[in-house]
Amino acid sequence: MEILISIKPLLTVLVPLLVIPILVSSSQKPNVREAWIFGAGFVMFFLVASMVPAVLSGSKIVFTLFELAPGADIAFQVDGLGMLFALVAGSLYIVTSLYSIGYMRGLKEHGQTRFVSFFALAISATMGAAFSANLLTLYLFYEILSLATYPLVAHHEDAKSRISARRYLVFILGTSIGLVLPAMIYCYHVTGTLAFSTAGIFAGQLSKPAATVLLLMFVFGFAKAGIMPFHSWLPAAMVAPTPVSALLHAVAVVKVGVFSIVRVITGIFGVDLLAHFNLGVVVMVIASFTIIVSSCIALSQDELKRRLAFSTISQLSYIVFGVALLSPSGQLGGVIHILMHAFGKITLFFCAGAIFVATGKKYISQMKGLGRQMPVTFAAFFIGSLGVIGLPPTGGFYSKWNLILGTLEAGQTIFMVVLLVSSFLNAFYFLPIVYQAFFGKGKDDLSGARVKIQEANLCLVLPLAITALASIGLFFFPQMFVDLITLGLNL
Amino acid sequence: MKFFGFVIVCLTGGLLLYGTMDLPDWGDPGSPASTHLSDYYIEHIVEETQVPNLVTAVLADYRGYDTMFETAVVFCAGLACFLLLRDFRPKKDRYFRHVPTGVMLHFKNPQTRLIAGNEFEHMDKDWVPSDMIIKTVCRILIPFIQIYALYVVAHGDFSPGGGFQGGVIFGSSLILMAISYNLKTLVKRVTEKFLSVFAALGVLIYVGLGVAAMLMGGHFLDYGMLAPLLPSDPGHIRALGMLGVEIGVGIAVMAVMVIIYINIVSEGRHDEGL
Amino acid sequence: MLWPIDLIVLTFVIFCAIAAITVRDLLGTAILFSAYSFLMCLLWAVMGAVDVAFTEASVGAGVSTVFLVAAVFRTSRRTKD
Amino acid sequence: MSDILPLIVAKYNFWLYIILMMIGLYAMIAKNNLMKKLVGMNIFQTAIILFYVSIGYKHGATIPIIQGGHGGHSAHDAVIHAADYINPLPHVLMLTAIVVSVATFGVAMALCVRIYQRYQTLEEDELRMRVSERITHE
Amino acid sequence: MNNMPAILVLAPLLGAFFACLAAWIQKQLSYYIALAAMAVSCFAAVSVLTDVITSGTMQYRMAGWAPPMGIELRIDLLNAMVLVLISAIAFVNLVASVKNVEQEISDRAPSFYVMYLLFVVGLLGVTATGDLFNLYVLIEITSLTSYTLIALGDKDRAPLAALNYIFIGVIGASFYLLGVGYLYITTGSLNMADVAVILKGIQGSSAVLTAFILCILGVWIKMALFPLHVWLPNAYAFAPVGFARVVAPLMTKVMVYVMVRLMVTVFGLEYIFETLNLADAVVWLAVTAILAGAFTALFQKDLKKMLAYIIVCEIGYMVGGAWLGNSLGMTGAILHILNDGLMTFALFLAVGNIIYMRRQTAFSDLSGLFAAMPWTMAGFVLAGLSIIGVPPTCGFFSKWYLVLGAFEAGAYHFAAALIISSLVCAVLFFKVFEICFFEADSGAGDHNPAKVITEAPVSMLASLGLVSVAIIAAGIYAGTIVDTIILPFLQ
Repeated sequence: MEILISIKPLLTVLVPLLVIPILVSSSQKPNVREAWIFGAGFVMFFLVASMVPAVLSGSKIVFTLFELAPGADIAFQVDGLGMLFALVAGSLYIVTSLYSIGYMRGLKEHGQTRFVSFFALAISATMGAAFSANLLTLYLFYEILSLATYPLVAHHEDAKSRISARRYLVFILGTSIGLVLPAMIYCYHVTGTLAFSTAGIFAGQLSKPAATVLLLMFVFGFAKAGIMPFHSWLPAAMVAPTPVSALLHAVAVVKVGVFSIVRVITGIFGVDLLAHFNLGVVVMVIASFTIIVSSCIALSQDELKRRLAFSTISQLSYIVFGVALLSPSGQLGGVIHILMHAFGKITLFFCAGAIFVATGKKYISQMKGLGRQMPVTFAAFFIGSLGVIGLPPTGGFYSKWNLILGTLEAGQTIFMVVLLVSSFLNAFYFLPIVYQAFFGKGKDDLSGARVKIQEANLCLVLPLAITALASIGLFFFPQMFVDLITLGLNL
Repeated sequence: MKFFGFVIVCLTGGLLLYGTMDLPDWGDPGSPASTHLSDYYIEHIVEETQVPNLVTAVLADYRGYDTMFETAVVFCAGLACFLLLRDFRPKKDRYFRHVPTGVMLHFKNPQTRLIAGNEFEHMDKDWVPSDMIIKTVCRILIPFIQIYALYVVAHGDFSPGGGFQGGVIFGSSLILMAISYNLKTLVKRVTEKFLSVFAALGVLIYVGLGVAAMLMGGHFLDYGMLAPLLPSDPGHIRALGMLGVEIGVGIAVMAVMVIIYINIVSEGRHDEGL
Repeated sequence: MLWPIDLIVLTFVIFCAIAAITVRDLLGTAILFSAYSFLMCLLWAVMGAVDVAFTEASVGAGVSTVFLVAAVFRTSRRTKD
Repeated sequence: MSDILPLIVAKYNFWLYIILMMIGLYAMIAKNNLMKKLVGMNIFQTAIILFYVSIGYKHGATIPIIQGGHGGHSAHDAVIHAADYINPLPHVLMLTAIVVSVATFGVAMALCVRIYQRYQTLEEDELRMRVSERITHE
Repeated sequence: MNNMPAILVLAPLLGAFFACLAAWIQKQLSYYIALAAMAVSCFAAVSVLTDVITSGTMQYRMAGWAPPMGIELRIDLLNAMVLVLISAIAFVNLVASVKNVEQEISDRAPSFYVMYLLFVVGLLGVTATGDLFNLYVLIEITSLTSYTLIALGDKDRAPLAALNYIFIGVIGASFYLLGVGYLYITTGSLNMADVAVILKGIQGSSAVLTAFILCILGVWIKMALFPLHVWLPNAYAFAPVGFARVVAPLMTKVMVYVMVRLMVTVFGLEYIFETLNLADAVVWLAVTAILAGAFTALFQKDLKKMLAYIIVCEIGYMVGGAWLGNSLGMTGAILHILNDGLMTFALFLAVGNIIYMRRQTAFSDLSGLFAAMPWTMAGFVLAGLSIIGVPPTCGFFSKWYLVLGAFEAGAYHFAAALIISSLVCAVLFFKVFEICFFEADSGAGDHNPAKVITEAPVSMLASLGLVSVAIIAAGIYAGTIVDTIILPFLQ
């Protein structure tokens, strides 16, 4: 494998960071400010995209920033896995920015400069996490991300957001400091390195109990992944403005959590070690539990965003589940679900926000017949739902297909049942919304008069249309991403 | 608290007792403390510095750096008393005595002024007619005490004593003045500005001598380097340096002792005291 | 032999020390403390530490006592313990 | 018995300094009156000085002022024996320590006066009571 | 001959006396003299540090006498680092605190500066000296000045706190002095290097053990290690801000330095960890200190008090790290001297700014601070995160070494205490952040909803900004600091 040294990964992280002072200084001129956001977004995306050919050709881009101790430095590395994640985050950042402008201006929110600044900080940290070369760097950006999202969650500055923000922080910071940090330092203590390697870093230095404890500390410690019982921050954080929810759930926060778990399983422990100790099953059990339980909870939620939140929790566990299968197809399916779910779920959140901005409605029971009023939005919602359920013609089908294939490959037939059951549950909690929206009769419809089309403004509709189309597009052209994952995981 | 204190005290005492087990016997001439550095000092000091009082030599030369900080500590104490207690507000109650008649006047309003010329005398609240014998004896004694203090400072190289002791004695002579007469007499003669300037000046003399040595190309406080500045026998230069330093210490200590006394006894008002 | 004198003075010193912290009159404490310092200074003179003894005589028995008396004058003289 | 006496003679100075130190320390910790504590503090410090001075003492030696050294020059002729003079170093250290202790004493005294101005008492328990009263009044 | 080591200590000393004299001419003059003196000292410290790094340990003979006859200043990598820390913090604080001093003790400001300089002289001297008794004298200077300056704070309670501090401080210093006496009687020398050489031959002696215990106990009392900490919270909380800002970060750190110096240079690690069996007990003590400090801080209702207890907790870190008995732990402890100095300084700078604007620091007075003083709060947040141990702030990296050291020594209870205290600190700080963020300022009044920014003066903000940058820089360059300063020192 060829190693290239390049400053590009660092630049990718720095671009959104450096734009923050400009954002703050131009807080009086919203248009200028937003122009800068897009500028930064595009520059960042092109930086990421410019590295794709190199990564696809099998080389690895590395850059070491500072050395803390041998084997534990602040360093960047771009491999297939990181590239996949960076592409997702980079592209969705632009879309989300567009959306958030529409949303925030539409609702005349306060503190918009603060909002966009921390948004930029969050995306910077996400990029950093994607390009981390070792666990220490990953942890660093993980923590920055936690703190950068805190003001976003607390944006409304009222009692409700205070409680949510507190819960968010207790779970995220508590687990990362209380579980990940000691686990990470212990790893370093045992092996003297934290750099990711597909073979794992423990060369037979761990006993099975120690490995189990460490693995569990990591899996639960990266609470952003929403593995039960450390999931309850996610529904609570729904008080945040919708673009934040989109960011939290689809782009940055939860995906960084899952990404971290994937990194730990594939890069720190290594597939062979886990297979040797048969620890994949442990993780799979935990993940399956989360999948089923949270799907059931989602069924009972009336608030649209909360339903989406619980859906996210279960979908995240798919990814963990897939990686823990330890079989090539399973891992491929799990990791590519990061991408597929991101596009599907962000579409759903965009729709929820658009509905809220246009009509002020938050509850599913209020949405009967709304589809005729907002056809584009609900069409996108339908596509997004398909993507999350895993039905063609959306990308979600591809990941679910591979996951099921993976269970068979690994010989874990019983877990295939879990996947199927949860898919049914998914369908149960999404499709009725769409059905009711188009065919149900709301209070306003009793008169039978023909409803006028009342979409939200263009800034809101455009992004959700784009992501919905992208979701379909991914069904037809997943090959590049598959290549990235294959390279990244050495499948 | 008493019991708690007792336990701690016993523990400490026990620890110290345990420590004494291995100590060399008291007065043992062969103990490490009496041989290692001590021998060097005793055998070489006169040769190196020409000061027969070993304590002064070590104090002002070999460990002059310590002594400089010791003086700084004294200065600190004086400044601390000033900072903590000094109170510039005028006192509400004032007492005056009409000298010819001996009648006491009590003023409660700070604004009132007395214009009756020199016949009135500002008095302390707890004023008692002063004792002629004490006043006279002290008046005679004080100059002698002061001369003795100067002697102690100047003769520190040869006999017990030195800047610190001399300074304290000089300071006590001033305090004696305050006690035998009253505080105002002292404050009139030795003003606050005088004292604070002297306190700082004393330490400055010390540090200044050291810095001068440094400027002459030596180490800090290396009096030997001052030879070109002072018209003296080069062998004797260290003794002279020490004398200079001792004078500085004496000045500072004298001033600080008076400052502390004045501030404590008058609660920082500088008006009346013992 | 030096140690019998030494021992006697030491006993006095201890006596003064205990008295100084137990007397209920603070002025008494000041004077006892002065006596303590003076005895201490004797002890040191006996042991050959003339400079230290000199200092203790002027500081401990002299100025410190004056400070203590001055402070007692400005505060209260009686105490409960 | 014949063994114990030399031991006592050899060590009693150290033991007595320990007793003095314990008295001082006890006064500092357990006494209620701030002035008493200050006196205890001074006793504690003088005890330490006593310890140092005892270190310096040497049987058969005299005070650390060189005999015949008056004027400095004659000393060159006579040979100086280290065993004839007491170790000057502890004395030097203790001069410094005394000065430090009197400085601390002065500052502590000033603080006592200041506390008395504010609370009209120097008894610790009463002080504690008045401080907490003040807090509850707020 | 290089006079820099002497100048470093002498500049503030001379400055103090000149400032005292100058105050009779013009009051303002003394401040400028103090500033100039500190600038010179700071410059000298930096120059000494660079010299020591390039050409090794520096020795400066006071009065030209060779050690052990005379006193020497012996500056190696460790104290060079601490010297730079002290002089830099003292200098920056002088710049930052002018306004505070004017506000709090306007009538005797010149005397305050004189005392301040003497305090710094004491700290610098303690750090630079190579003589055991000289150390005592200098400790007394710092103590005496700090008693006085603390008593100048809160009119009602500061004198009491200061008097308490005097009693305990005198006990501490006297214990140290006694310890030196025992060392002197057994070795006959006072020079650290000389004593160390002689001690090698008489390690079994009970007198040496007593000396060691007494010295360490004395230093512990001075640094406020847990059961001996009772004086600290009140003293630091009631001190005037201009002084609290410098005593809180420096005093305890310098005492930790003294402890490390005694352990490494005088008694030797071999003696402590191989001959004595105290290390385990001390680490347990440190664990108690950490937990007690952290949990007591939880119950405080005043920001300054809370910070004071956090200091108690941080002292536990350093003592524990130093007593782990391996080079990693020692590295962590030494690194934490630097880092904790910076963090505490930044916190107190922010507190000073708050006090300058609001006069009070009870939690109920902190509402609406984020809106009113955004820059100050930014600095405060950063420092708080550093205390919690979030990368890339410097607090994380010292914690990293400490936990590693704990693992290596098998002291899992110490690692657990570190992690728990991090969590508790997170709770503490986010409690404060929440109050400052969510609760509107009651003083602003309801009829004036527009948020008015009432920031502290520029000099204060600039200082805080500088220190914030230093916190990040110390974090990023932690590896460099360890490689160039701490590891060579420990060898």
